[in-house]
Parts: sequence; structure tokens; C-alpha cells
Amino acid sequence: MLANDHVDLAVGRGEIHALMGENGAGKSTLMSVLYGLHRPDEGTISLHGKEVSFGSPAQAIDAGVGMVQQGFALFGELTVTENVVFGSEPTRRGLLDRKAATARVTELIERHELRLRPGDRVRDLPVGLRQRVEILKLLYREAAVLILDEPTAVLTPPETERLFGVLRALAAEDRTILLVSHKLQEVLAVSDHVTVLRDGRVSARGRTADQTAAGLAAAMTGREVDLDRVHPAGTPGDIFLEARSLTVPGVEGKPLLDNVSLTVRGGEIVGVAGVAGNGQAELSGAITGLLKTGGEVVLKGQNLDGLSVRARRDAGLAHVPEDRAEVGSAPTASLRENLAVGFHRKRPLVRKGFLRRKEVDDHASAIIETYDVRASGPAAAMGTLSGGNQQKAIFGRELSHDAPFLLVEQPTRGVDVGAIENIHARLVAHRDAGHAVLLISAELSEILALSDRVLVLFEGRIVAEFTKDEADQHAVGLAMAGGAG
Amino acid sequence: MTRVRLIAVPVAAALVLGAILLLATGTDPLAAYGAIVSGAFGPDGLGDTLAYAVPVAGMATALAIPLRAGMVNLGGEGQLVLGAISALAVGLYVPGPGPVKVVLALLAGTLAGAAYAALAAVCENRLGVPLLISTLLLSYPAMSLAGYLVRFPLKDAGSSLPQSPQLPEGARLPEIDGVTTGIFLVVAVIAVYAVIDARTPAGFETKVTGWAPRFATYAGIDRPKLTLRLLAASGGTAGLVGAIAVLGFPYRFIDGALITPQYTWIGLLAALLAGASPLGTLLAAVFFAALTSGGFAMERATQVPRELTAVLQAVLIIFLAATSGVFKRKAGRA
Amino acid sequence: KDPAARNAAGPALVLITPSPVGVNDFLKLAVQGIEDSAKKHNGTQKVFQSTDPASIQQNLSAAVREKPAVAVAVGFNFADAIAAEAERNPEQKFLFVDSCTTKPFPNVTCAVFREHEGSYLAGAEAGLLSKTGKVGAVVVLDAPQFHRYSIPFGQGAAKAKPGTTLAPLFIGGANPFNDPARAKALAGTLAGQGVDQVMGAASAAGNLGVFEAAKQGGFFAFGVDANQCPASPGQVVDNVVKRTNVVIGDGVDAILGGKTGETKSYGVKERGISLTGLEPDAPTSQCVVASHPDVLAKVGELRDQIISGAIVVDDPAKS
Amino acid sequence: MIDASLFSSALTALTPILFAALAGALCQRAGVFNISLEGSLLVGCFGAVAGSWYTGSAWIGVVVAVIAATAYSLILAIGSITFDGDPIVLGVASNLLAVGLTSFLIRTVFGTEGSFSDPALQGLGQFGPIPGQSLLVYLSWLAVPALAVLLYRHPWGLRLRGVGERPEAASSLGVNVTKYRYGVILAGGALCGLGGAQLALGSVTLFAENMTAGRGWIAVVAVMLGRAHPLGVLLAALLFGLAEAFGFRLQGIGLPQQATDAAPYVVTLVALFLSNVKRKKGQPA
Ligand SMILES: Nc1ncnc2c1ncn2[C@@H]1O[C@H](COP(=O)(O)OP(=O)(O)OP(=O)(O)O)[C@@H](O)[C@H]1O
Ligand SMILES: Nc1ncnc2c1ncn2[C@@H]1O[C@H](COP(=O)(O)OP(=O)(O)OP(=O)(O)O)[C@@H](O)[C@H]1O
Ligand SMILES: [Mg+2]
Ligand SMILES: [Mg+2]
Repeated sequence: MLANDHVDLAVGRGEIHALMGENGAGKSTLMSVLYGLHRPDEGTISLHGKEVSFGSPAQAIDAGVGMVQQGFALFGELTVTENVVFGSEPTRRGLLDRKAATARVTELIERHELRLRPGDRVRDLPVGLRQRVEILKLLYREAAVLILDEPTAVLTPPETERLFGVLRALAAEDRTILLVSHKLQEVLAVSDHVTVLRDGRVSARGRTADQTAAGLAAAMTGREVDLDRVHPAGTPGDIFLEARSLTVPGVEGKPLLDNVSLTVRGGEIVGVAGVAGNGQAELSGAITGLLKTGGEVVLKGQNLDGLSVRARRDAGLAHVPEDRAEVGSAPTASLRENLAVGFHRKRPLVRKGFLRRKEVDDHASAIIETYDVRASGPAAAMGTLSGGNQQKAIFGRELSHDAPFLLVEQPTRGVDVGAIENIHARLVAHRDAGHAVLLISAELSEILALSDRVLVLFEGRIVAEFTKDEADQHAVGLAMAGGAG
Repeated sequence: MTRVRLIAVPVAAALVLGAILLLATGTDPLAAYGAIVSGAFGPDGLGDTLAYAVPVAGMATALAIPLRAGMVNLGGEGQLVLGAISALAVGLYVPGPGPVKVVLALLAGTLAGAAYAALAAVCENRLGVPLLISTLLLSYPAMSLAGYLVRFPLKDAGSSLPQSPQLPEGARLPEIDGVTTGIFLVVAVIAVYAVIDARTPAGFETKVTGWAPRFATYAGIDRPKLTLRLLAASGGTAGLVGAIAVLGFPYRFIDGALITPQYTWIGLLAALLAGASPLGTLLAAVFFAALTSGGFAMERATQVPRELTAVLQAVLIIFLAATSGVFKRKAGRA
Repeated sequence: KDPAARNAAGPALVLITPSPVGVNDFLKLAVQGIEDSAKKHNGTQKVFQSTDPASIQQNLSAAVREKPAVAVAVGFNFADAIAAEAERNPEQKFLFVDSCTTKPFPNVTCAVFREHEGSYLAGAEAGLLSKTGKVGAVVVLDAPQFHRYSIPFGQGAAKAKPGTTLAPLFIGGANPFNDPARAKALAGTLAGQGVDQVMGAASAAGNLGVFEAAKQGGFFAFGVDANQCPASPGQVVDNVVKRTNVVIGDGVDAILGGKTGETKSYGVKERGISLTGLEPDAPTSQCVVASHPDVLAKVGELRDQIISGAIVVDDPAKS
Repeated sequence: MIDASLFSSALTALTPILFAALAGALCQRAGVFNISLEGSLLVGCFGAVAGSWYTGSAWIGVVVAVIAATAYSLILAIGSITFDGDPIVLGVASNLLAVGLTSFLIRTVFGTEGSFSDPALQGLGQFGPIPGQSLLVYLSWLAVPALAVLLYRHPWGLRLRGVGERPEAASSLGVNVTKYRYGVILAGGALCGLGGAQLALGSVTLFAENMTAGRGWIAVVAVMLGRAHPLGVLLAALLFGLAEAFGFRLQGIGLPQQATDAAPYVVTLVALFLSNVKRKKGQPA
């Protein structure tokens, strides 16, 4: 398979250049080539007019090229300073010069107003701050070319705004910035130029000022995409899920989840908005049983207290987790096996205690077909699918349970506009079939587009609740930042 | 096609390396290899190979069971020995007709091994000691305990050795041509393992856990419970192998007799090499058994040091492990 | 393949050892014995070395398949395997050295040792030489067979100098027969308790560890099986010698002469067990005891009393 | 019960384990699970004896031990890094290979079996104020702070820990993961070589088949118990050494040998429980 097929890309000095494209279009691959992580089979890279060839990131770094990879390249066990200087540490008499390192990092933090503490362990930082550590790493290396692969995928609107502020300032210092993003509005807002890839080729390029959202979306997918679609409200019925006083103690007295109660009705999508790290993981753990918590959860009249994950699933819970690669699937196993999980103790896959091969196969094929999972077949290893297709497969598996209650976390993180449309439509259809859906998302636009009711989670508490009509970008965004309730 | 290359290349490489070693010591490699093959599979040697293959394949299967879920049981020796000594105690002291004794002894061995391995699982589940370490550490006290029992309460009064009395005539597993009938039990265990692995929800959950532990937890597979069950199954199989060993010739427990031949370690290697797949594990185990018994035959016939086969075996494993990595990587990219 | 094998007209002999011969003095003497016998009868000999119970059995049946005039097995580990093979092959003659089958067989001749007599004499030397009145023993395993080297050692010491006490320690651990470092640590532990004469029954490799500890700790040690004094001259007092070669020669002669099925016990009287210091080549043995004629004289008397039956040394392995 | 010789013998017993455990800790930090310590130690023992025997110098023996064990650890390095093989398979196999290979070599090189020794074989001799200890014993203690400084005060240590935590991230920062992993495995081999040399030329002066007798496995446990920190590993090894030396004493007062055999393992297991319980209390679920 060709990830990149004769892609030409020219980026000027002091410019923010956006790169867009569907999942698996080859954006990350292209960036990796620029950063020396992969070698191109053909073609050349020129920097400041001179042809260069990076055999390794070390050479790219030396040439002033830095990259923030999709998903972070940080060490949780190390401090901010250690993460920043990693690989080009200041030394004194052969040993690490901690003082000099801290001084330099502090200075950079102050100059770029990044508001980080050099001594903090990265493990303890929220996602937004981690992103800044990544930027700090590039600044420390005095990168003239900054490559950022989907840096905003995990950020909230205010965080994104701050990041863009930093990026604009850097561009003003004559640095070159290459930005990969799936988010049309962001690209339109921040970039000077844009290039769109489709199937490993360039399908559109030009000054951002000349582009429209619809035009870019069409260039990415090859078809018209309805971008501003807000799905009509559902018709909520009985309460399917009720959570009462869920509490998860924290490390230093401050609970990670603090007395959270909520209900979800059949035929209703309840959106939980909030900046990542405000208790979303704990809320999901409390409901699914992956985490031991205080409080209780009642599902269709059945108290789930003390029940195992499996028993909760049997009681009518389906779950699309946040981390599709490690939690939601087994990347080395085949699609067939991945899709059988959860069905492997039930009819028709099992009869008289034995798994039946044909039924397992049919089950996989049915999901692949229904949910339009693009793969070479049920035998393909899950890990070889593109992110969007993995997500569709996981959705297919969980929706097929036809469970009364569905918990969905970050359903479209890192997924392209085409796949987002598909996934959103599925969720609404699922709701309209009478199921209850709890949607946890850091993507405000997603919350607003899908939710019949919006709850805002801030520092472990529900600080605000909006009906579909009340919920708008401004009000919810304010509550997410702790400005309401 | 790749499957064949996967095995053939390392085997050829190991054989060539062995040939070089043989030439260096001034021996005709063909004669030495011939002696190994005829010693392992010839009319005289096949019995020896099978006799060796029973404990090795048994232990390999025992260790493969948890390995399928990515759990390494390093305590096979302790479980094996406890199974053996428990079976012996039952065989010696429980009254009743012979066949009943045999069945009870086999059960006792299985239970003892299962319980002891389950203890290691509890150490991981409740006390946070990783399985790898808890199984390893628990193994030594078990061997010491068996050593103590066979020297004091269970010792052979007439003998000066650390060994138990022989089991009474009726309470023994008969032999066919020098091979214990326990071989049928081992084959049955392997068959059951193969069926569970390939065709049942329990086997499927085991494999899912092996592929991606967090995925398994998310999907509702209870890891602590699975650990306990798999370890019990593993230790039980190891204990059964121990029981089969004492119920066979010389019909007694001799301190160290189950440890020095390295059944456990060779079994573990077989399981690791085959990725714990039931049939692959069996094949690898039989192959190693053949190499070992062939090695002794070679030494008797040609005076080439039998350690050569140990070297060959290890070199082969190293080549296999290394190349499987290469193939794994290639497959991942394709 | 072996030219000697084809030309020799005499009987074929096979020796099966329970473990690799290597530096094991007991087994080296056994090999010497079988070689001498083969030469004497103008026959052939082969040695099959085993490593573990499984290979013992395999080697023994392989030996039987060769149909030798005598299959010689040394080491207590053979008891069950010989019983089984002897029953299956009534025509095959076996010489079983160092132990015997529980049930007698007409085709199995046994030769056993009374090592305890030698330990007793060595203990007497230790008692006489000890300045602290404490003697010790480092022994591979806590098992009756090996108690023959510790308990009589203490008894002999107490006999020679009343009040002398014995402190035995056992190696054990993961590899008792090949853990010299542990043997050394144990010997050092004994020295720390004031022991100044240590019997080393710690296996071939283990004894070297004991001797080394003796050298560093400035105490004295005793060896077993053969003359181990040259391994650590000045530190090794004497050795309990097991003359396996002589015993094998006797046994093969007897079997070839048509006498089978007996059990013969070799002790001090039969000169199957002795001390290096009491042998004619003592002056060149490099043993410490050679420079203590007074001690040797007293021990010589004790030996004579054992031979005459005036002293009977208890066998700890027959409790 | 407790006297100077207890500590002295504990010290001697502990040194090979300490060297091997430090090797294991170093590898663990870089994300390499090394269970081939037992085999590397054994190869070190053989190399030390062969080197000392053929040159007449114990110190050349030490050098040969280091070279031999380092070279031997290439099996794990090449197998697991270059060829991406399973480190557990490779570790178990190379432990078995070490036993077979040294037994084979003892037959072909020294023409004997089981063990090799000779009064002319040079040992390391005593050194320093503590009786009965060789220079390597002191070296093993020095290695503890040296490794701690390397790991926590040197750029290599920072990178090494990064490589251990997230290799792909380290790699994207221009750190050559392969090089670091080779580095720790080979350095681990060298440490095991020193441990083997101490066992074969310091504790005693001879080579015996499989003379490491499980010490490499103890080292694996010590790495675990010491949480791969040099100081923790030292404490873990010390605990084991003391438990063993104390066991010898207990045998002296009449406890059966089997009970004292099991003691160090039980003590270690209990120590593991306790350290886990303490950790769990420190951070609520
Ligand atoms: N290691 C790999 N093995 C196999 N295929 C790969 C590998 N890496 C990338 N690919 C394939 O190359 C193509 C381009 O992948 P790439 O990650 O560059 O896409 P992308 O545009 O960044 O997508 P996304 O928006 O999901 O991040 C995809 O089809 C992907 O499946
Ligand atoms: N891979 C395996 N190999 C051998 N035995 C296994 C394997 N996996 C599971 N087992 C054993 O098979 C038995 C049946 O397990 P299974 O999980 O099907 O029990 P169950 O009663 O259906 O489960 P539950 O109690 O959760 O309903 C268990 O004793 C388990 O130890
Ligand atoms: Mg990408
Ligand atoms: Mg993506």
C-alpha cells in the first residue's frame, strides 16, 4: 500500500501551513518522513533551499526540524524539565546540569507564557499542559520548523485558542509551522496556507483565505459533507440508567469524582462536556465497573452495586472506550476475533458450550458490512486498519449488542469528517431506536450536535446542566472552564 | 510457506553450527547426527524418547496453559514435586484396592499442584507480587518441603537414601515396553487443552487476555479469577505429571529425581517457543525429548560429549526466537 | 570403531556411572578399576556416564543390550533400575558397587562399603589434633547415606579425646552436589563457631570449597574417596579412602569365576576402606597427618581394634 | 549466633548476586527484561577460571570473565533487539545454553568433567580490611552508588530511563534506542562477568558445572524487590544474603536443612508482600 504517492509540499518561512486529509490519507506518514522517522522511497526534502536527507530524528533535530507527534511523546515518570531537555541535556563536569536545565526551561516558559512548573511530573499534568510541554521541547531545541500532528485533537476550545496564540507568535518569529488537523474551523482560523491529501495524493492546495469549510471537506472526502448538521432532538422515555452520588477519592483529599448523580432515559443522548482530566475517566469507570467507587448505579431497575464488568454488560451495558488501540481492541488479533469479544459466551456464537467457527465468521462479516469497515477481510489484523476504521469496527461491535444503555467516550477523536458523519448518524439512529446513550466528549461541537441534554463536568463535579435549546458554545464553554454553577 | 521457513531456517542454522563444533572436536558430524537420530527414533531408542517425552510434554502443557494468557509460571518444579509427593503419600497410606489408590493418588497429585499454583495466583491478585516472581519464589520451599518429607515422615526405612518406600504392587501405573501408561493421561490432557483452547469461550477468553490484557478487562474478563483458574489448571497439570512420575518406575519418590533432568525448564521452553499453542507445544516437547535421549545414545556410540545436544537445543531455540521476531515484524508490516 | 574392541578375545565389561566422572574421585577409581579388570582378563570395557535418574535407566538398559560379561554399576542411585533389569534379564550378570538391591537376585553381585569405619578413624585424628575440642562436617545432604561421614566422625573424635563435640552442616540448596561457594560458606560458618577440624563430604567440587575455607580460616579439613591432600597441601589432614578400583576388580574376578549373587561388605578389615595416612604411601601423600606420627600410631591402634572387632562402629544409615 | 563471620560470609555470598542484580536493574530501567543473568554469571565463572588458568593471573581471569559474559549477553541483545525475539524465551534458552556450553567446554578445553580445579589455579586473594573478601567485593559495593549516579545524575541515565518508559518517544527525540538497549545488556553482561569471577575466583578457586546454583534467579527477584533501583537492589540482595547466612546458623542449632534452605525465599516473599502493602497504603486506589 502506498501511504504517500508523489506528494509535493512547499512551506514558506514564517508561515503556518495546515495539512488535512481523511484518516489514513498519509498525513502522519508524510510528517514522519520530514522528521526522519521514515525514509521516503522516492523524492527529496529541501530545507532553506538546500536538499537534506534525514536518516533519523537526531539529524532532523540538528537541522532545526522539530515535531510534536500524534499522541504525545512524553515520559510520565520524568519531570517537565527532564522531558524538555531529554536528548540534548546541558551538562557540567560530565553530569546532568539540573540547575542550568531548570533555568533555561523556566526562561522559555516565561517568555512564551506557557504557565508550566518545571519540577512537575508529567504523569500528573492534564492533557492541555502536556501539549505545552511538547511545544516547549521544540522551543528548547530552537526548532525553525515545527511539525504538529493533530495537536488539538485532545484540547478544549480555550486550550486550542491558547495554543494557536503561541503558534502565531512563533510564526511571527519567522519560524515555519506545519500543522496537521481534521478540524476545518481551526484550519481556517489559524493557517496561512493549506494542503489537502486524499489517498496519499494532494487533492487541494492554496492560501487559506481562498478556502471554505465545505470546499475543504469535499476535497478531503471527495463528496459533499453536511458540516453544520445539528441532529433533531429525541423523544426521551423511561429512565434506563441512574447514577447516584458517585465518588472516587483522590490523592490529596480532593476527590476525582465528587458526588455525581445523573440519569439517562431511553431515546435520549446525554452529553457530558468537560476538559479532559476533570473526572471523565472516573465517571466511565464507575459506570462500567472498571473502577471501584462509592455511590450506586442502577441500570433498568437493576442495582449494579458490586457487579463485575461482565455482569454489568450482561445487565445491558455497552461501551465504546476512549482508547481504541489498547482498551477497545486487540491490535494483533484478527478483526474476526475482535468482533467476537463480548459475544463469545452467547448464542449463536456458542452452542452446547462450544464456539462455532461459522457463526463467529458470519458475525464478523455482518458487522463489517453493516458498519462499512474497510478491511481486507475478517482475517485482517485489527492494528492494520486505519484509526477511523478501527473506530467503526468497535462501534459496530458495541452497537450490535443492542444493549439498552450505551456509554460512548470520545467517539470521533482523531477521526476524519467523513467518518464523523457516519458515526454521528449511527449514534442518533441508536438513540431513535429507543436506547439510552451517555456521550462523554471533550469536543464541544460534538456535544452540541448530538446531545439532548448537556452536563458539564468540572473538577469531578457536575457544575451545570443544559437542555438542548439552552446549550450553546458560549455557555457550555464557560461552564467547562469552571465559570458557572 | 513462511511457516516452513520459520522452522527450517533455524534448524538448518543450528545443525550447521553443531557440525562446526563437532568438526572442531574432530568428529564426523554425519556420524554423530546419525547416532542422535537412530538413538532417538531407532527401535532401541524410541522407548527412551517416549519415556522422556511424557514428563517434558506434560510440563510443557502445564506451563503453556497460563502462557496462553501471557502469564508465565516459573514455579513448575515446585508444583511437579508437590504433586509427586502427594500422590506418593496417598498411594502409600490410603487403604483400598489398587486401581482406586491409583486414581486417588493421581487426583491428590493434581489437587496439590493446583492448590499450590493457585497460591501463587493469590499472591499476585491479593498481595501484588507479580506472578513471575511469586511462582518462582514459591517453588523453592515446595522442593524443600518434599525433601523434608521424603527424609523424615515418608522415608524408606530400609534405605540410606533420601527416597520413599516403593508403592505397593497394585498402586502403580503399569508400563508398556518401558513407557508408563501415564502417557495416555498426558495425551488426554493435551487433547482437552487443545479443545478448550480452540473451541470454548474459556479458551477464547484466555487468548484475548494474552493478546491485550486491558482489552480483556474492558470486555468483562475477570483477570484475577482467570489467573486463579489458569494457574490452578497449570499447577494441576504439573502435579499430575508428578503423580504419573512416582506411580511409574521406580514407583517411589527420590529427592531431586524430577528436578535434575530439567523437565520443567525444557517444557517451559517448548511452550514459549510454540507460543503456547497446544499442538506446537507438544511437537516442540517431543522434539526436545528426542534430542536429549538421542544425545545419550550418541555419546555411547561415538564418545561425542552429550552436552552437544544441549548446546544444539539452546542454539536452535535462540535462532527460532530470533527469527520468529523477524517474521513477526514482517507480518506486522504487510 | 574401537580397534581394541575387535581384537580383544576376553570378556566385555561395561561400567555405568550415576553422574559424570570428571573430577569425582570415587568414580575415577571406578573407571580405573574397570580398565584394570579389562586388561587383566584381556577383555574390553566401555563407560556410560549418566546425569540424572532418567539417563541412569537409559544407560543401564543400553548396557544390557550390549550383552557384556559383566555390567558394573556404581552408586546407590542404581538400586531400582538394577532390580528391574536383573529381573527382566536373568542371563545378564551385574556387579553393583556401593549399594545393593532390596531383594537379592542370583545374577546381581553387590559390593558395599562401610565408610563409617573410615570416618570414625578420621574423627579420631581430628579429635587428637583439635585444639578447640570442636570438630565439624560439611555434608551434601541431610540424609542417612551421608550421615556416615558426620556422625562416626564425631564419635571417633570423642573416643580419641573425650568431650570433643561435633557440628555438622548440610549444603542443600538448589544444587547441593555442585555448589562449592556454599560449601565454603558453611565451612567458614563452622570455623566461626570455633570448629578447627572439618570433615568434607561435600561432593568433588564442594570439598574444594571446604579446603579453600580451611586455607583462609587457618583450620584443617578431611577429604573423602581418594587422596585429596594435593588439592590443598598443608590444609588437608587425611582422607577416608574408598578403594572402589580394588572392589571392582575383586567383584569382576568373582563373577567371571562363576560366583554370583553374593553381597560383600568392604570395611577397614577388607581394606576397602582406609585412611590415606595409614597406607604405605602416606609419606608422599602431602597429607598433614603424615607429620604427626603419634597421631597415626594411636589411630593405627584403633584400626586394629576395629579389625579385631573390639570396636564396632555404628552405621548411621542403618537406624 | 551473630558474629563477624556471619557478616563476612553473608558478604561473600551476596557479591555475585549483587553484581547480577545490578545488571538486571540496569536492563530493567531501559525496558529490557533480562532473565539470562544466571547464564551470564555461569559463563563469567568459566571465563574467569579459563583466563586465570591459561595466563596464570587471576586479574586477567577477571578480564576474560567480563569479556566472555559480555559476549555471551550478545545473544539476548541481538536476539531481542535486532531480531525482535521474545526476551523471556531468549533468557530461558541462554540459561540452558550456558549450562550445556560450559559443560561442553570443560570437557573439550580442560579434558575433564563436572568441575575443574588445580592448586596452581590463581584466585583473587584477599584485599582490604575485611578478612576473606576480594577486591571485587568492594567493587560491587562501589558499583551501587556509581550506577545510581549514572541513572539519576548523568544524561545517559535520563535517556536510559526514557528508553525504558517509552522507547518510541525517546527515539523521536533523536535517542538511539537500539544503542541504549545494547548498551545496558552488554554492560549487564560485564557486571555478570564480574559476579562470575567473584564466584569462581573470589569465593572459591575452581569451576564446577552449574556452580551458580540459582544465584542469577535470586538476582531477578532482587531486581523486583529492589524496584530496579541500585540502592533497593543492594538492600534486597543483602536481605537474601543475610537470610541465607542466618539459615546456616539455624542449621547449626538443629533446624532441618530443608527448612533453612527455604528460609531465604520465604523471607524474600514476605518482604515483597510487606513492601507492596506499604505502597498500597501510600496511595489509595
Ligand atoms: N506501520 C504501519 N503498518 C502498516 N500500515 C501502515 C503503517 N503506518 C501507516 N500505515 C498505513 O499508511 C496509511 C497512512 O497512515 P497515516 O497514519 O499517515 O494516516 P493519517 O493521514 O495520519 O491518518 P489519521 O488521520 O488517522 O492520523 C494508512 O492507510 C495506514 O494504514
Ligand atoms: N486455556 C485453558 N486451558 C485449560 N483449561 C482452561 C483454559 N481456560 C479455562 N480453563 C478451565 O476451564 C474451566 C471452565 O472455565 P469457564 O470459564 O468456562 O467456567 P464457567 O463456569 O463457564 O465460568 P463462570 O463461572 O464465569 O460462569 C475452568 O476450570 C478453567 O480453569
Ligand atoms: Mg495521523
Ligand atoms: Mg489520526
